[in-house]
Amino acid sequence: MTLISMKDSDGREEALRRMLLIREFDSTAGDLFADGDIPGFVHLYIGEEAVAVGACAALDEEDFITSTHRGHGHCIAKGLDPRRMMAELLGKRDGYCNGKGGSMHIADVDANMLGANGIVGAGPPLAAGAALTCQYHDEDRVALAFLGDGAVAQGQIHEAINLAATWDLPAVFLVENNHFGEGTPVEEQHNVENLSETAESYNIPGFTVDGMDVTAVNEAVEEARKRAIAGDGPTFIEAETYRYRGHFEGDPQPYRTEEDVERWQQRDPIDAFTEQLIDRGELAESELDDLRAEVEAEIEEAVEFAREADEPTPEEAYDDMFGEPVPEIERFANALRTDGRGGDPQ
Amino acid sequence: MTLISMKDSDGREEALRRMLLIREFDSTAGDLFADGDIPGFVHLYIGEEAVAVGACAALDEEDFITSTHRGHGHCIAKGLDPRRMMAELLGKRDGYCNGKGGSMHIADVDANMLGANGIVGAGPPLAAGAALTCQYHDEDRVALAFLGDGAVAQGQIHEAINLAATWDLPAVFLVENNHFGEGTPVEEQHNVENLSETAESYNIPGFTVDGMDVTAVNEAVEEARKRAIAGDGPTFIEAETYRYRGHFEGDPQPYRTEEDVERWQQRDPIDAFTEQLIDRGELAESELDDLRAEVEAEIEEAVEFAREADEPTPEEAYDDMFGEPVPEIERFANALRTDGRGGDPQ
Amino acid sequence: MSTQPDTPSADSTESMTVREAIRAALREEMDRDEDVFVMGEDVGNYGGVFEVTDGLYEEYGDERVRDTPISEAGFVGAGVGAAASGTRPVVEVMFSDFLGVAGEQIMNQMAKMRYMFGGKAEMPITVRTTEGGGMGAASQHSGTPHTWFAHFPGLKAVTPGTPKAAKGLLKSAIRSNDPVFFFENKLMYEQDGEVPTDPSYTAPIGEAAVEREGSDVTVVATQRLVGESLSVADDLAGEVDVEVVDLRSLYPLDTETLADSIRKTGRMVIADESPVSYGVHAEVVSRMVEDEFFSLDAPLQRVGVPDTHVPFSTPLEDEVVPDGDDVRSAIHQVV
Amino acid sequence: MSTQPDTPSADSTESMTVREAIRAALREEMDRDEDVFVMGEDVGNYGGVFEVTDGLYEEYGDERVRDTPISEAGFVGAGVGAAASGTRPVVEVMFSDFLGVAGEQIMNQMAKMRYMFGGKAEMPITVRTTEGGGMGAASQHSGTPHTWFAHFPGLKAVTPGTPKAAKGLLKSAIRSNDPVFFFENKLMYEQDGEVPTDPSYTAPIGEAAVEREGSDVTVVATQRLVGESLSVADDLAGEVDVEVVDLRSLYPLDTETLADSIRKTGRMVIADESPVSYGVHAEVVSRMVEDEFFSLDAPLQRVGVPDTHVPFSTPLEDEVVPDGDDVRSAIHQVV
Ligand SMILES: Cc1ncc(C[n+]2csc(CCOP(=O)(O)OP(=O)(O)O)c2C)c(N)n1
Ligand SMILES: Cc1ncc(C[n+]2csc(CCOP(=O)(O)OP(=O)(O)O)c2C)c(N)n1
Ligand SMILES: [Mg+2]
Ligand SMILES: [Mg+2]
Repeated sequence: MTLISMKDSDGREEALRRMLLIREFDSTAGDLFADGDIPGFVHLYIGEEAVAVGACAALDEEDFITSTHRGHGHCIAKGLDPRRMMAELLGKRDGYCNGKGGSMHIADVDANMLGANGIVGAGPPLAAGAALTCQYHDEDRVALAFLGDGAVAQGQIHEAINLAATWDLPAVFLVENNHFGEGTPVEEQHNVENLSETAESYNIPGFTVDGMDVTAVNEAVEEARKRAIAGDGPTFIEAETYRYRGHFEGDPQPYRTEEDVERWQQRDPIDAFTEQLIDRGELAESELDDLRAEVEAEIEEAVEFAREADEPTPEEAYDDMFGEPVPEIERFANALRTDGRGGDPQ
Repeated sequence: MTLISMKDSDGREEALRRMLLIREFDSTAGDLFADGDIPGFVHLYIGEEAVAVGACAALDEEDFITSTHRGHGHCIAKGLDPRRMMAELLGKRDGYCNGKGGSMHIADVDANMLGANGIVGAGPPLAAGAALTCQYHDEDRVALAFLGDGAVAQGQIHEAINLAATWDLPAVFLVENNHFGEGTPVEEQHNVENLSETAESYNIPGFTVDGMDVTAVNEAVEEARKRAIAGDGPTFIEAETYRYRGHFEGDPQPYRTEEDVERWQQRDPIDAFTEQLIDRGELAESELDDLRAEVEAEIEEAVEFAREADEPTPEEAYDDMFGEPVPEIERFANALRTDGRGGDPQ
Repeated sequence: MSTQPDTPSADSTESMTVREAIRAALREEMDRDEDVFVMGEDVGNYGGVFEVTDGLYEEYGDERVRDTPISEAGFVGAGVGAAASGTRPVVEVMFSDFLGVAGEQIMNQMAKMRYMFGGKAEMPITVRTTEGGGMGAASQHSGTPHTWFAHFPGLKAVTPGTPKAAKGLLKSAIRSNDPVFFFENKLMYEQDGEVPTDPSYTAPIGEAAVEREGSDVTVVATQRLVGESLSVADDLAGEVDVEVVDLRSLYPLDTETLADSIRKTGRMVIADESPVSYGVHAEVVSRMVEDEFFSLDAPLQRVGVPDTHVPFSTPLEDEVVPDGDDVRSAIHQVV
Repeated sequence: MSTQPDTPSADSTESMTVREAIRAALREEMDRDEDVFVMGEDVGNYGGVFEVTDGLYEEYGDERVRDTPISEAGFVGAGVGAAASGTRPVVEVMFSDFLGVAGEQIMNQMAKMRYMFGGKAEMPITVRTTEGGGMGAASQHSGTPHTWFAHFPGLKAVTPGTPKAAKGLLKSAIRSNDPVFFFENKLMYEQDGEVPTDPSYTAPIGEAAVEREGSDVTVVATQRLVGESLSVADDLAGEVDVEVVDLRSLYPLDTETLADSIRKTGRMVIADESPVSYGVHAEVVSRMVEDEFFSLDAPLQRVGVPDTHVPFSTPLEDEVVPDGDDVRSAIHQVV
């Protein structure tokens, strides 16, 4: 039923594998960005892996998620293919969005992943809408919105949560409190101790969980999902975590010190979970090495796939604007074909 | 210091007078609307007088308020002149907005009344801004935003309160819970028992007070104002009240019964306060009659003033768009002057 | 284009108001497809402040005719999420002036999702909203911002000028897998006309309709100004032979029908209630300049709101809200 | 109009980038008037994501260079309230794509307050924001929505095409008692040029600037396309004599300077990065048709984004974001 059953050891190993996969994917993406292979903005999820994996593990394949600008972790946790994700980062036609989206817009509607999102706070209304579809169709499905601590200041999330609470929508709002919105600390963006206090405005359950603990996140989301399916409405969960990298790649990070980061790294979610599994005798050191090697190979292959994939051709820029195409765009596209409008930029 | 000191009997009488004035103003406005003398939408404040008067009494003349679509009560409570208000309702040049605003936009920036507002939830950000001016100028002034229970669902108010709480702005957010947003009961718009629970999202004081009791409202706002001036930030107050009339004049009110209204009318804020004053021996029946007569005369005079005032001329439509006028509008205005653009509509 | 009949040929008709035509479209589409539902403020029990959805709540229940909290960003956004996940919402935003509340969800989600996702999301959402002055409702309840939605990539926008167009376009909008903004002029609700009763009748998005043929000047009008222009054309009959085109669809825009008309008349007046500068009119002018430069016999004339807001007081409002007199003056300028 | 010098005559200049020019304007205006303050996301300690406000926080402190929560409706709205109550805020919205979040406060409060109040409110607010593609930032961070703000009544909108214009217009915007949107093209921050150093130098809002005289064709350009057009003009020198006008101010629009130019050249290309349909271009076309119909020797040409969003992948983005090549093709169409 759930994507990953963390009640059994196979499931726990799969959760660990996905966390490793996210970290490997994102450190590779960081390298590719540094090498100039990825244009635009890249926001890495490193340090926060337990949140995406713990949450998505508790979901069903048929459940929806909405993501954020920092979306790679959510994609991998939801089961998207790293090859097509990497191809998207490189702007290739085989990427999830045929190269039109890039890092901030990876989506796979077929997998009920309704998109990374470049707009802070835009996911919760979309998730409320997907939850409305579930309720309307009377299906046992839920929609989970990931959002950042900074996003909690957005009016859209207030409207979405109020709607979901009033209509008892099967939704889960999961705040990834990584303690910063870009360069501004969470304390300068909010006046509360715990962001989960936000739940009180809507009279819905609100919890703060350790976002470095994949099991804790998993249990909280599992509970929330049950509640949603039962018709008891949404839950608001805050997961306390930390991002190790800058807000985006290239961020000079004037707002914190190396030591701040190191302090959190001591509670690294992957190390902690690995240790647990080893301690419990579920994982041997050698298995861990195998897992790491497997994950590295998978990401290497993803990079290869992405590098070898074709770039879209200029004409494709005119596709996908509408389901029923409009003459305006046809005309622009024709102008390209007849007189080479555009061509190489100077 | 405060507009009306409700600590002494003169102040209490003045508070009563303003409540009576609001009721008389608004029932007269209702009649004028029914007679076809007022175009557009008119939202009456009848039943809610204790909120505006209790709140504004606690403010200083220099304090700012922002109001709502249901703004007549706030205007009178803040000390605006009923004559110029009535002239505005009738679209006359001597109205507060020279006839450009009408009922939903009465404003008097000189009196620090930053406008009625046709947009639900738009006042709180404006009030946060006015409070920012007070803080920036290091003045002992506050800004109070009136908002409806329906408005609490708007994202803007969340952003504004979060901002005010985070920056310790000298602001007060006062919700007039009259139990409906148009035809939708408050329970279908929110999931909480008391709207004052909203305060918890921002870690600011939140209170629910009896909005039919002018003293209770006054005390709560007085407290909030002190807090604001002391640099301790905003307060969120919910005043429970009821509107006796339809949402707007002409509302068929399919959403409630006569009896619902009558139940609340038994706790009428004016009757209750009058009784108190009489019981305490502060007001004789004869004084009350005088007060009523005075108020009636004042509103009669306001109507007369408004009726006799001039209508604006068509050319005035082109004024007031900008502080530094633009050629575009000059050109349209000239076209009117030269070839009579517009003229009488058919 | 207008020379083709709407689909299917609309033989059996009934006289109804714009309000009734819209309600009929909603009813027919809700009957046709269970995934179609309506939501907005007071659209249910109350029946809508302009009474458009009156009776639907009783017929279809509170799941399919949903009252929302006063949260345009929330429920328009939820509409976007619902559309992307398998339903077909028709969202009512009471006044177009409130669309700013939902600005973000419209700009960055509704309009962009299909494209950003490489074509892999459907966006079958319709936004119905009201526009226009003339009711003394003052600046915050009288705007005509439709040009914004015609301009912003990824959205379709229609502005019916007759009851028939209202019904046909709304049905097309609901059936479309693209986001369509359906703009209702508030003063038109009581306007009546013949409307096809066949539930399969629709009016294609992207086609203008020639409502009256003429040879001296083309008046391209939208919404209420279609009717006003037809009256002016009748008044001027004998003196000036006026062709009146209901633009109907702002985006896509039916350049072909307009070009056909101006090739015949050489002169054009564009009458639309948006503020003139950067308004709908300018796009029509530009298309004519681009495609029919050598057919133009005179400068094209624009009739709209003179770059002001809509003031409250009646003499002021009458001044800025365009009407038949303004169309007549503009015609006299070009013929 | 362009034939008058900017005030005062700008004798002493210094070479600086657009980024530096904007920062200099902010600094000068904060020095001049204590009521001027800056607010926005990460404009303080961080110095702004595009480093425009770098150093100001250290110089002016956290009261005058304020970091805000991620609440565009809240802090733009607070800016409106602050402006109406006696301060002079300069609000940064990081990307113009985020303006939708604050849509309501812009449409119904900022733009309308003065008029609704019968002229009794001042609205001295400036909104600085960034526009444009070319960075691989994809659809939600690459838009050019400035036409919306040029169209909506009650707002002024400027789009500087040079460092000098950037400094001069921003200073005028801050001094103005009207709301002014100041649109910064992201690719221009590093572009440099001579900028007057006299703190009393301003560039009037509502005046275009002829950046290069020519007699065969007028290119009216905005933002980054001013520089691109100047290069094209240089390339074509000898073959086609191109006049290049930096439009600078979208609203009010300097019809007179454009009319003067087209009277001379008879031909015009309008190059602006908005989506073409209903974009800025159309208004320029309309004004020329209205005022200079008999001066037009050829259809005016529009260069802009082809009604799409800005896609992520470089070959796609290059295709839709207009550049000098597109200007050149358009010139060849008309001469
Ligand atoms: C509406 C909006 N405002 C501002 C931004 C710019 N921005 C992008 S990410 C970000 C910080 C978000 O912080 P948070 O929600 O905590 O997410 P995190 O980056 O920490 O994961 C900001 C301000 C945006 N993308 N959208
Ligand atoms: C943003 C917005 N949405 C909808 C409306 C239409 N409208 C006007 S008043 C109102 C109800 C407001 O309810 P509440 O805030 O409780 O105030 P009340 O009318 O009860 O005083 C609505 C929905 C509006 N004016 N603005
Ligand atoms: Mg964060
Ligand atoms: Mg209410």
